[in-house]
Amino acid sequence: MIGLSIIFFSAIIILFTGIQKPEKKSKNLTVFSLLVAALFSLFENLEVINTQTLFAWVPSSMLDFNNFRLSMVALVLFLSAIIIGLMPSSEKKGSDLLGLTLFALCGGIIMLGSNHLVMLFLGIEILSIPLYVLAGSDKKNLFANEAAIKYFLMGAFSTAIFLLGCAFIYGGTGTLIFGEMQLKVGFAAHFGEFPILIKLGVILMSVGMLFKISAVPFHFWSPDVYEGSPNRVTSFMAIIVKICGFVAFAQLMSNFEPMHSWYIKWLIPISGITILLGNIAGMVQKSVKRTLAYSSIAHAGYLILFLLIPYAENAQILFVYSLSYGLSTSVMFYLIDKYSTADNFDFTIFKGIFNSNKLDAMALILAVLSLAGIPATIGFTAKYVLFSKAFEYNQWAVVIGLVGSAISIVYYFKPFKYAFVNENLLTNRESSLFTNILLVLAMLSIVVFGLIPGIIL
Amino acid sequence: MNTLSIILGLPLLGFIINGIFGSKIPKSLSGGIGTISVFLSFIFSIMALPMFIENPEYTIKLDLFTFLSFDTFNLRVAFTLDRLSLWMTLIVTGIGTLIHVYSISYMKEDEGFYKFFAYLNFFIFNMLLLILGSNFIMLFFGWEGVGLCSYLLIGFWYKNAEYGKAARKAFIMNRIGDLGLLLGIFMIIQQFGTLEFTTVFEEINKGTVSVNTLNAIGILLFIGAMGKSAQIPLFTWLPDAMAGPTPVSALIHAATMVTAGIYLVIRCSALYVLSPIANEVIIWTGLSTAIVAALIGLKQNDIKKVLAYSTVSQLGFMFVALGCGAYTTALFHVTTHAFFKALLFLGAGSVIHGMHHEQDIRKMGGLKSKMPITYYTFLIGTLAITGFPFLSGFFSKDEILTIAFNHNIVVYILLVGSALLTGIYMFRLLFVTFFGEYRNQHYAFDKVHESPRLMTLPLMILAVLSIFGGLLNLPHYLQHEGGILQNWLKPVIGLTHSGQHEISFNTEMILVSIAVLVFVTAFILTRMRYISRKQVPQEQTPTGVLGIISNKFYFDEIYDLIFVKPFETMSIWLQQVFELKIVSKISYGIHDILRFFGGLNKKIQNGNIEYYLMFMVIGVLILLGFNFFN
Amino acid sequence: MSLFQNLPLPFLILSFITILCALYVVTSKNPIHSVLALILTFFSISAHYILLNAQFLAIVNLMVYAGAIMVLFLFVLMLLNLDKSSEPVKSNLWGISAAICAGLLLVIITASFQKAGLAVMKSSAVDIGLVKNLGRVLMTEYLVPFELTGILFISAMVGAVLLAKRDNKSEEITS
Amino acid sequence: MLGIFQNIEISHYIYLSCVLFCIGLFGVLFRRNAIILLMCIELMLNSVNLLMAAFTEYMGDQNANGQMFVFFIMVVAAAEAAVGLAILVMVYRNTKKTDVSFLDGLKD
Repeated sequence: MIGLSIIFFSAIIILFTGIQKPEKKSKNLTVFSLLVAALFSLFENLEVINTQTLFAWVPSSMLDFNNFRLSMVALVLFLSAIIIGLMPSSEKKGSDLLGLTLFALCGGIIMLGSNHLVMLFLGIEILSIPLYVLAGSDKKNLFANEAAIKYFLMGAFSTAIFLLGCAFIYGGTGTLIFGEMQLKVGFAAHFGEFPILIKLGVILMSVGMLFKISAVPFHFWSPDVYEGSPNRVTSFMAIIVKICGFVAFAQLMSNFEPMHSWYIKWLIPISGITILLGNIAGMVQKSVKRTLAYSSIAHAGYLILFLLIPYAENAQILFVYSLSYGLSTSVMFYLIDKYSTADNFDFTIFKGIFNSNKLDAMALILAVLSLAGIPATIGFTAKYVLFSKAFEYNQWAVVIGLVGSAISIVYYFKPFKYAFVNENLLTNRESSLFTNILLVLAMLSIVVFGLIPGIIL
Repeated sequence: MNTLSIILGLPLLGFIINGIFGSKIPKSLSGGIGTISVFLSFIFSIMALPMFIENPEYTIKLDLFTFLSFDTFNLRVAFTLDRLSLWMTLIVTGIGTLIHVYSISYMKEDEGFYKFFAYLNFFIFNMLLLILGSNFIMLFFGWEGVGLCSYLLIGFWYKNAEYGKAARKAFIMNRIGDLGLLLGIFMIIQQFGTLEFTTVFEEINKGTVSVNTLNAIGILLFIGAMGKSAQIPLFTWLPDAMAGPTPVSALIHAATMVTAGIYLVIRCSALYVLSPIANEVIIWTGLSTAIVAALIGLKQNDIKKVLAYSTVSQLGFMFVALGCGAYTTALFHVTTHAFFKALLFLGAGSVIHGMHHEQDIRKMGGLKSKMPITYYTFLIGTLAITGFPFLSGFFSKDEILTIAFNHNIVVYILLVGSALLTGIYMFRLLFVTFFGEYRNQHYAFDKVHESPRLMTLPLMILAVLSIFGGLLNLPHYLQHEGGILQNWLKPVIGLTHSGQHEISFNTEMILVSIAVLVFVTAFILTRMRYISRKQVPQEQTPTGVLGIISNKFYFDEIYDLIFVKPFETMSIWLQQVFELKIVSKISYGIHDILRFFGGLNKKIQNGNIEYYLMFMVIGVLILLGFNFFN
Repeated sequence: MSLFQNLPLPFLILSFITILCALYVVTSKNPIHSVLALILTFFSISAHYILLNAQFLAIVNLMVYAGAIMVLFLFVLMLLNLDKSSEPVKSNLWGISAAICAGLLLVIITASFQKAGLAVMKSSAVDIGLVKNLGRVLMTEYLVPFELTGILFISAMVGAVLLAKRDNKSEEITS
Repeated sequence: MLGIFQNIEISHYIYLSCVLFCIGLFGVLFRRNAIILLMCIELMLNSVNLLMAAFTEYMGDQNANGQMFVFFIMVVAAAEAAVGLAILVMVYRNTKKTDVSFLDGLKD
């Protein structure tokens, strides 16, 4: 809650002080406020500071930041700080874009803390609407325009489907509050058959949420939109939207846990197809950004495996997985942004990176290894704990996950083909010290949590 | 702040500082940081000493965090400092400091100076990890880390392909041993469900585990020790490993790394006491190593190789003592050996430095006058190793011989023979190098110089230690309440061999006399040959038995024939037939199938939003239809 | 048809108008006509709200949707000067498949309800939809989302301005 | 309300809403003009609103949760429409077209 307030007020300040001015200065302020907010959320989580009296007016049926949610909030804020900190500030654009990013982040936090369908819906929209704008913020670029309109139309469409689901759930349970909903569903479970309204509602709401995390067959927007949007926005979409979306989805589904055996029957196929399609389609891509888009689709598939595990048991694993995915992906997008040119997103952009910039080369290697889930990186830790836990509930889903991981290595290791070529790479910019510190921080986290998983498990 | 974390952390800190900033700071600073971090570590270990003296059961524990946990099985990153590990820590950090000081001068001209110190510090850190870890997994980490560091340091001058090969050989030989260790650890997990030293040994002491299991575990662990401590058949890497800079040889291959195997066996003494077959295996392996290595040492002409084979042989001695259950004696010999072998290696380094990187003793001679300090310290080292009465080596070796005599007369006779050989090759080395005439045409005698103060100072300190090291554990005919070390280790090693007390004073005196006699014989024999007759080792390779010896018993060639060649043939076959014809066909086939599906996806992902919306609706329909028809 | 038995005529007529207008929205060639038809649809939906005792909602629906949003649509249509010629006609196959998809969705949802049937509870309260009650709920229970809509609006406002504003500098369009 | 309306069952409103929703969905699939697409989405949202209001009435929910939800849907729809139309105007400026199938530069 305090993180949300800090982000909202800093967004307002950045918006009004920096409008139409170059965003260089606002960027530092943004990263700073994100880190402060992350710290405060952490403190709130550890009960160093007590905010209960401050936010007593917020009914817990609306927004309830319990321990797990607070740690997710801190994680999301921290990842946003890395994403924004790593990306260069634009010379031309005003700082209103940063303000919008922070507003979107507010939406993400609301999603994480929501305890009410209205709140969840508002969170989704507050997250999405600024993102529609941000996707098209490069106004004179036709690809950005196309990305914006695709994202907007499909997003609005999925929202409509989600809302129909909400209406059915409201009709079926008579409430919009998560806890009460669970009671009603549990009550219905005693009579054997679940009301058709609830079943339809769950399916339709899932469609809306699966769209947000880009699971097959609602993934079509993501490769196109990821490719067309500016890099910073893509990075934000791939990480924050996916994490917030999935956590909100998991919290939503936890209300229907009595129907667990029913809904995993259709979620497992979705997860399997998502993993396979993401990885296989990723294999044939030429553009790095598109490959990462498919990689993030595959990761959505892995995420859905969390729903196999009862909600009470998967919180910690979900945190580790989000951390792993967020760190590695943000480093990858940073490198793509640094080395790609406006018309070249091929894997060849990494040609000779090892020769010209050792730090970036190390970051590339670590991020790729972590995404592929190679041991001694956090990616391995995350996948290991996820698969081993999910294996207790469904073996075949995990087997598909493993097959998918094996396929993914084909495209994750593509940069290596070029990285060690003895050739000097021309970068379009130098990284600042601050950026490099953030990068090293991310790299250290990838390695340390991979080598010593005991810290976070 | 826990003392233990400081002892462990300082070398790591040194490694990190040198590793990251080493290239940017001056050499003197990076050398200083490397040395001081180890030295402070040494000081802190000494400061811990009084508490250990006061209370025999005193231990310092450091429990950091859980590394991994499965149901009931926890792997903790935890360290314990007890009397045994403190003793080892003192040796490692103490000798380590001296070698660091020496290296500052020795490596002065090298461009990888900071890298060298970073590796050295990392090596010390790993060695401490090995010694201080409170469970097998921490020991294993240290074990592997030490192996890695030795690989890096042996191949330090990696531009020379031969050196690189030596480094690889060391690494591979060690890996073979590690496999045994790992299997042993797995067996321990399977048997005891934990890897904590204390718990495992308590279980063993309860006597619930069968002797066969203990024997199996003991032998597997010993295979690990064989790799690290260079015992037959895994010993050929150590002489080759002399490719590294000389301080590395002194640190790794004399004073610390090779003692890891000894440490492992001492640490597991509770297990070995109860496994007789494993003990026999250890004795005979150690014995054969002691003799074979000593024989090979006779015919080597490279100053460092002679010392290397001497190390292998001395390690054989230690294992004989371990096999007989005399853990204290083995540790005593480890200690004295660390002193005089470090001294000898550093002395050899000093000679090499003075001769401008000449290692062949046939091209030396008469260096006595030019390098007095090196000569005298080297002399002390030689006397110590050959068993000159009342120097450190005399006591420790004599103790081993006594124990062997008590155990089995055959073992004793063979060991005495080996001790005689030790005397011969060591005096040969001394005489050929420092006496006689100078024999190198390419490097003028006048240019030969004594090494700088930073190098001779460690030599002198080590010489003093080599002389008085014996005081650490005087035999009981000189000190009735038992040696210092023996009393020191009593709380750690419950069951110590009490062999010395079973034989009479007279027998013991006879044994001592035999030892002295051996020394005198070796001295006279060698002196007659190399000083009186002024013989110089031959240029051409000898034939017959001597040829076999000077060719190191063809160990390398036999390994080549038995292991390397068949594997090469097999791998060529695998590469050309299995890989190209079968595996790659299959994998390319799978790849092509996957690419085909990827291509199909391209048709769907055609960029047209209408199609996307349609597919989404179809997806919703399928989901709802699933619900409707179920 | 049993579905329509016992149904009051006003409801039937109202529903008929609603569906007809909605169909005209999606089939009309002229966007202006679509907008006008949509406004009519909203009016009829407002009438339904009154039947459902949601009087305040009916008014708000007219004001927000018919009054504000649809005017915005009309405004944009006129700004961009779009007429019927602007949209290429789709192939029949596409239309049929779209109809099949939408029809199937309708069939599946309604069929599920047919299969299950619904327990109906009739409301006895008549003042739920009055502004007094709604205001109380909005200012107590729904205070947080009510305030958070502020974030939504400010970001939508900034975003809309950002995108629709014409830049002074004439830049090249890149693709 | 009037007595004759007592005969209307909740299922009728569900059917009506579903029909409206599907008409909107059909429009989304069928039309290519982005503005019409947006209007169809508004129609879908309105059908949800109607359903929400109907549920509120038939459950006698004193807190009027459904009607509250309708308010927020309206709020969001307004914001969405504003942003969507802004995007459309931007795209139209660059391409002089509002046809969605025309934009297919981004693909595999």
